[in-house]
Amino acid sequence: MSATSVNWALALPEITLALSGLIILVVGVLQRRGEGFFPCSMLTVAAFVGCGFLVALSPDGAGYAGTFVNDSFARFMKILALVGGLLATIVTVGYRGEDRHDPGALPFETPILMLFSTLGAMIMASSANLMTLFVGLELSSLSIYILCALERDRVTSSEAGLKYFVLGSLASGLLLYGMSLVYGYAGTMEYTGLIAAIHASGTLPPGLIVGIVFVVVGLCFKLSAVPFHMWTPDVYQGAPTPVTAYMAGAPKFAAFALFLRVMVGPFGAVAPRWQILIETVSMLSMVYGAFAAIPQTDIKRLMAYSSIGHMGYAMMGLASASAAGVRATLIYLAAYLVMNAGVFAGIAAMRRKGREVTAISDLAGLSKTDPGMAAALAIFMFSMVGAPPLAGFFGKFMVFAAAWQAGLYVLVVVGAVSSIVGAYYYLRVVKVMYFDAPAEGLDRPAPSLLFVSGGMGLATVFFILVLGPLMNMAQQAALALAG
Amino acid sequence: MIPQLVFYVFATVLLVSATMVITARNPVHSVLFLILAFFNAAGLFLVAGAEFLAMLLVIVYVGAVAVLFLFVVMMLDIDFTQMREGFQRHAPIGACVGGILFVELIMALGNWKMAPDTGIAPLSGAPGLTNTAALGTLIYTHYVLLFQSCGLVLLVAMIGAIVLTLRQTNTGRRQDISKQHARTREDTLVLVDLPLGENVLGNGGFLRPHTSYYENAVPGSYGSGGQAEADKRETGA
Amino acid sequence: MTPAIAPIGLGPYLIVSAALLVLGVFGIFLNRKNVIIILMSMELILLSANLNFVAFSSAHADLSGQIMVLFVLTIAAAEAAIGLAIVTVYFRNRGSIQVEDVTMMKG
Amino acid sequence: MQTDLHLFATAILLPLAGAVVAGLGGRLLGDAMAKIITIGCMGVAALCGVGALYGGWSAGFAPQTVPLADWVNAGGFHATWTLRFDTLSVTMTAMVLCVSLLVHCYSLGYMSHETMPTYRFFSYLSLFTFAMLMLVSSNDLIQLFFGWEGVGLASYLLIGYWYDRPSATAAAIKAFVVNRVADLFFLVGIGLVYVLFHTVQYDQIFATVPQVLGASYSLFGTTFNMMEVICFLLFVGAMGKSAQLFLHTWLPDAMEGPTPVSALIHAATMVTAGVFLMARMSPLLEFAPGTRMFVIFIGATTCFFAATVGMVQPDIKRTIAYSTCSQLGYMFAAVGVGAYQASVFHLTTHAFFKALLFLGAGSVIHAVHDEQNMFRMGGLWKKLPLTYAVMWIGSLALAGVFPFAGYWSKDAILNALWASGSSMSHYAWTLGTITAFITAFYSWRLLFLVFHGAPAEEHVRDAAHESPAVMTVPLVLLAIGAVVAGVALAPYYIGAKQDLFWNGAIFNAPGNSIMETFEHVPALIGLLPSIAGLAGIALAYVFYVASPALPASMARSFGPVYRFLLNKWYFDELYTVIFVRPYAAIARVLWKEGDEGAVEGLPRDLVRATVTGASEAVKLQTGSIAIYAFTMLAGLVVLLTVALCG
Repeated sequence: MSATSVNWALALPEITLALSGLIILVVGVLQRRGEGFFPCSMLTVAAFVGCGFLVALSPDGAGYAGTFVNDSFARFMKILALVGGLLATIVTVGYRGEDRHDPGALPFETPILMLFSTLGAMIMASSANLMTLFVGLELSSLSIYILCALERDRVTSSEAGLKYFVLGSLASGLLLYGMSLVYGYAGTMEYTGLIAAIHASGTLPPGLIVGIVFVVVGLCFKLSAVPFHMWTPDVYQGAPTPVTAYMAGAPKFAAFALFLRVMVGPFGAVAPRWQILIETVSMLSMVYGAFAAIPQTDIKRLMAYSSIGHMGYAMMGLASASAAGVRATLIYLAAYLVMNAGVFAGIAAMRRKGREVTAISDLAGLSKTDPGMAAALAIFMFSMVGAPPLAGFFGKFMVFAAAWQAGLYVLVVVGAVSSIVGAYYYLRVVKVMYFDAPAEGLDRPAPSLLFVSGGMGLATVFFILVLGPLMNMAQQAALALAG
Repeated sequence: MIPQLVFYVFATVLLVSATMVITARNPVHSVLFLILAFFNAAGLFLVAGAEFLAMLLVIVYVGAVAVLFLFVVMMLDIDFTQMREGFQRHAPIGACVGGILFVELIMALGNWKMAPDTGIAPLSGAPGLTNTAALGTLIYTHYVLLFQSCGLVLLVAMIGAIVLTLRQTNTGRRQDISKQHARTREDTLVLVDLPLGENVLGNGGFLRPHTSYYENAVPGSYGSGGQAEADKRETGA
Repeated sequence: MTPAIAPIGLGPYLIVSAALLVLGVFGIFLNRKNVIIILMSMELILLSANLNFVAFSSAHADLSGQIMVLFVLTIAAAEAAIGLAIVTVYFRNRGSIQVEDVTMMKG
Repeated sequence: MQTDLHLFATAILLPLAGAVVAGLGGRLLGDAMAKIITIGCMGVAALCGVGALYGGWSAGFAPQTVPLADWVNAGGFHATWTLRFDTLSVTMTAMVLCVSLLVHCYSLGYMSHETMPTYRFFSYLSLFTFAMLMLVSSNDLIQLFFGWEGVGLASYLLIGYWYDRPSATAAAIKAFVVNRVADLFFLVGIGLVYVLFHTVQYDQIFATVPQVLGASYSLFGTTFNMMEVICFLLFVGAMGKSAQLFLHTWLPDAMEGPTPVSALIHAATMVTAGVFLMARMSPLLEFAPGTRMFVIFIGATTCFFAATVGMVQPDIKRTIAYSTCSQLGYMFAAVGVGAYQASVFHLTTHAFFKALLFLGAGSVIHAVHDEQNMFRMGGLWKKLPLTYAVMWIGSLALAGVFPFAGYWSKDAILNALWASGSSMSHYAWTLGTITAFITAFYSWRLLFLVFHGAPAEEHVRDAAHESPAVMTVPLVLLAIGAVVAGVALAPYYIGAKQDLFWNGAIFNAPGNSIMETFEHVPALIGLLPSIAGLAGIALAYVFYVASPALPASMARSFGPVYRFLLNKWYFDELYTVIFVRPYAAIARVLWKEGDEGAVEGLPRDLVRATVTGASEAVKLQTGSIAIYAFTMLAGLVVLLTVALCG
């Protein structure tokens, strides 16, 4: 252990973010009650932006005695997570409103918890060691458990927190158990050591297989992939809307970052053994996400099932276990980030006479009462269907192509069928907005929500313009991982 | 021989008390069995040579976590006689699945193989250091980043516990300096022309504000409008 | 350096921890009494993983397993605190912590 | 030469500009301004398109490309946005733009009674045109697919334009869903092309064809010729867009949109995309004889099927819609025998007279205040003399009467079918000739029912009035086209100058000499379609003018046949039996056969069954933590078992 193996500059973005979190916490505590929210949110936004620059400038390399690595893959994922956190924070500002004396309003800790959760996600993205993975994962998840239960006077919010907590800690328990078995086999938790150990042995002993399966299960839970998805609809529905927006974004990217890093890295040599698992899970997720969404009447629940389906598609790239697959997954996630943040900004704006409403039927006739928002939501829905030339199309196209190249024909066919089924319920939302008799108008959305949904709408439509550079970044990231 | 004996005693008690944790009727008993289980796990740690962790388990778990459980179980004031008995309806199926899991684990783990030597040196403290000292050295050098991250996890837990359970009540009487400065005579004083000695006695000799004095000075700070209601009733308005 | 667990061997440790894992899992989905039992079952699962780590750490003569246990203990404490806070909030809203009552949202 | 390319690019991009400006800025600009902008853009584009055509013609149609933008360049995948300039794309562009311009003008009059602002409508029309132009000018399959999907999207928007009508919404969704089903096959086809050729660019694909002829493709233990599989998949995609049999159910329902839209869909855009794709892929199709047999079969059968159904429809627009379906059948049959030139020729002439017929029908509907049932019309010819005249011209062209446009192209196709000499093509020839008879019959049935005889309701006739000039001028222009297009273009498309004209844009394999032999069929065979057409006209006269009571008694005495036709060969019901029943049995949903109105065909029934299945699936989501945890555990055990045993 030499002093040089701690490479402090490597984790500069994380350290900065953590320190800003602490400072923001102090700022929030010092404000008068009810007034801390706005400054804290703005500071958090600033911290996210600053950290984003630091990430973009951070050097490549491994450090902290093999627990931390920074490469283009980590950078890509960190940027995604930061953007997700940033957008969710802005949505929070719009959702909460300016009312200081509302006792049920979200407290000033909300953006701070999002900040820490994003920090956990960034640590996960940079993990070079199972320990780092676990600590980052827990930092991220524990913050989210709290965020879910944050509207503490609403029973559905606390139920959501409780469910997510119970099932989430079960999942991390299983993940931990799996990690212990992997450690027991290799005698080290560093990925480089794991790779060496797996290469050296050639065959897989059953104990290691059990370990890998447990790790896969724990990570699948975070992704809400079938059959570890059961919490998703309930938690999405119960949690405060900005928190749902956050949950559908950054933690998913982090979980994917882990998944890709662990499965393609240390366990990449034994891909044929786990490919079938991922393939099964991916297929189940796509099909279940498509079918179970159809009878939903609550838009947040609908989005929950939709996210289950989307994770299934994104996993297609992972299932192909190739550099092309990794790249496809990254593009898919980027497209998903954009659409998802936009949709949730729209949902957060659904208020009637100050009260939040979430039924799909509340959107009826939105094209008359608020044509801009209706157009934005319609764009997101079409993009989620995968209609070209919107963002969602490219993601789908890439993962399908990657899976096809890897010879996973069944997966491609199942994906195509379920995306047709999925088109039905997405278009139903469009139909409600455009063709149904107008319901009573919704309140005027907060400017920050308009900003997010409008910005993301433009990003969805003009995704094609940034596709080139994005592909290059994703390509580099994939090469950093799969070599 | 002695280590084996100690191991099996600890292991047996651990498993039995773990079973009791999930089957005991009274949650208080469950917590107590959990404490027993932790003690025995600490014993197993000792047998495996992890002295520091054994102590930590006793101090952190028995001393803090288990007592926290006990505290919450007591505080929530649950009527334990009303608790539903027995297991879920689908218990047999669940037991089957659990059984399969156990059998698979035993089959997979029974004959444990380790990776062939890959030339990676195991991480151990400097020779001569005690277990505690070796761990301490590593934490502050190799794993300093993770150690600090764990600190953040605890911070998050603290924020969470406070933000979820702390209820700020409005009973405290605080001075609002700016309000006092901003106040003018017209806000609080009503001048009434009254012939000498008339209609004053009914008010106890002087005219009172319609709400309490404090409510007038710092609106919304006295918890509820109850005081104002009482005043109204009193004055018959 | 001979590992401290040499006289006992790795096998018994692994079996004990597997049994603990299964007990914890049973505790989560078989009990219908109250949510706090579920939290305790979670502690059992974490304990089983810890036991594994300690045993392997000893067998490999590698301290990183013990460090991991240290972190896991820290995080488990934090998790317990958050879990109990959430249970408290839930109880305040609902007046009950019976497992079968936690079904406001479904479908 | 460079000027042509610039004109060409301008012609393709201007409609997009019009659509964007009118669509996004329509509210600010006001309705009138938006109309001026879209029509202005379209007019200039049409001029440029014709200019490009002229320039290309004078330069001998050397194939060229116009790179517009570099699009994706990462990894092994390189795609650019490039326009392809050859005979096929230029002629299609000019034709699409001209028809579209006329439809735009016509819409000014037709949509004048709308209470809502109509800038949205004009923007959609331009968008539709642009998508179609993207499709025809594409230089690779990906770009083609973009245009393909864009056309689908625009048609969805336009068919559902009157979104306050539930039937219009349903029709729009039906069109979209049926097209998606076909697109799935198409997409897989493109994927296979990429797998086989490692490129999606036309020139590179066509150049590689000889090297990959023997490639085979294994699926479920059976080996297929790769080329056949690809062509088959592409053809299924074309079937969806061009409403061929089995995927035709959306087309008649699409009549729910405003009439100018129908004209645009049926004449210039959308349905012709399938035929265009086949012509564009001729270098591939030439090496897939098995698929071509299938194409002939589908084309001929569609041709006959749609004509018989058209014979009994009471709705004026549906009658014409089925006639489109039928004419597309001719085009596909021609593709099947390798006479792509004849197919594209018929496409072009058809564009003129079908647009004419639709716009004429729109004029009638406009005049009688949105009445579409022909049996409630009658005796309108004095009130609408101009419409009457152009409808006659359109019908003559459709029936293939000498010397109108349809005569040249349809006869060429039928002769080619005869000359091809295989038993399948003779089957197609027989059906085609019968269809020629039926076509004439229903065309004059339409004319007689609408314009002659006693009006069902006197006041309807008396209230009718001729349309304004913005509507009649396009009609007259199209009528001129319907008269002269055939005779003027025949030498270039299929006649003596065809080799020079096409200049390699369409490929005929060395052994394929159909474009010469079709000229040399026996005289009687060549005359037969015309005779059949005249006979059809005569029969229509007997039925609907001479003795108007006859049809009703025929319908009574041939009741089953009549109902069979009226119900469109029970296709919707057939789909119910084939696809929905087994699904229903699995889902334990007893599907009750609704009344005739409730049976709306495959898509909706599938959806209904899916919804039922979905609500069953959601019942797993009980909300109970224990169940959730148990599911996770069960999943864990399953995965564990799979991994340990696998």
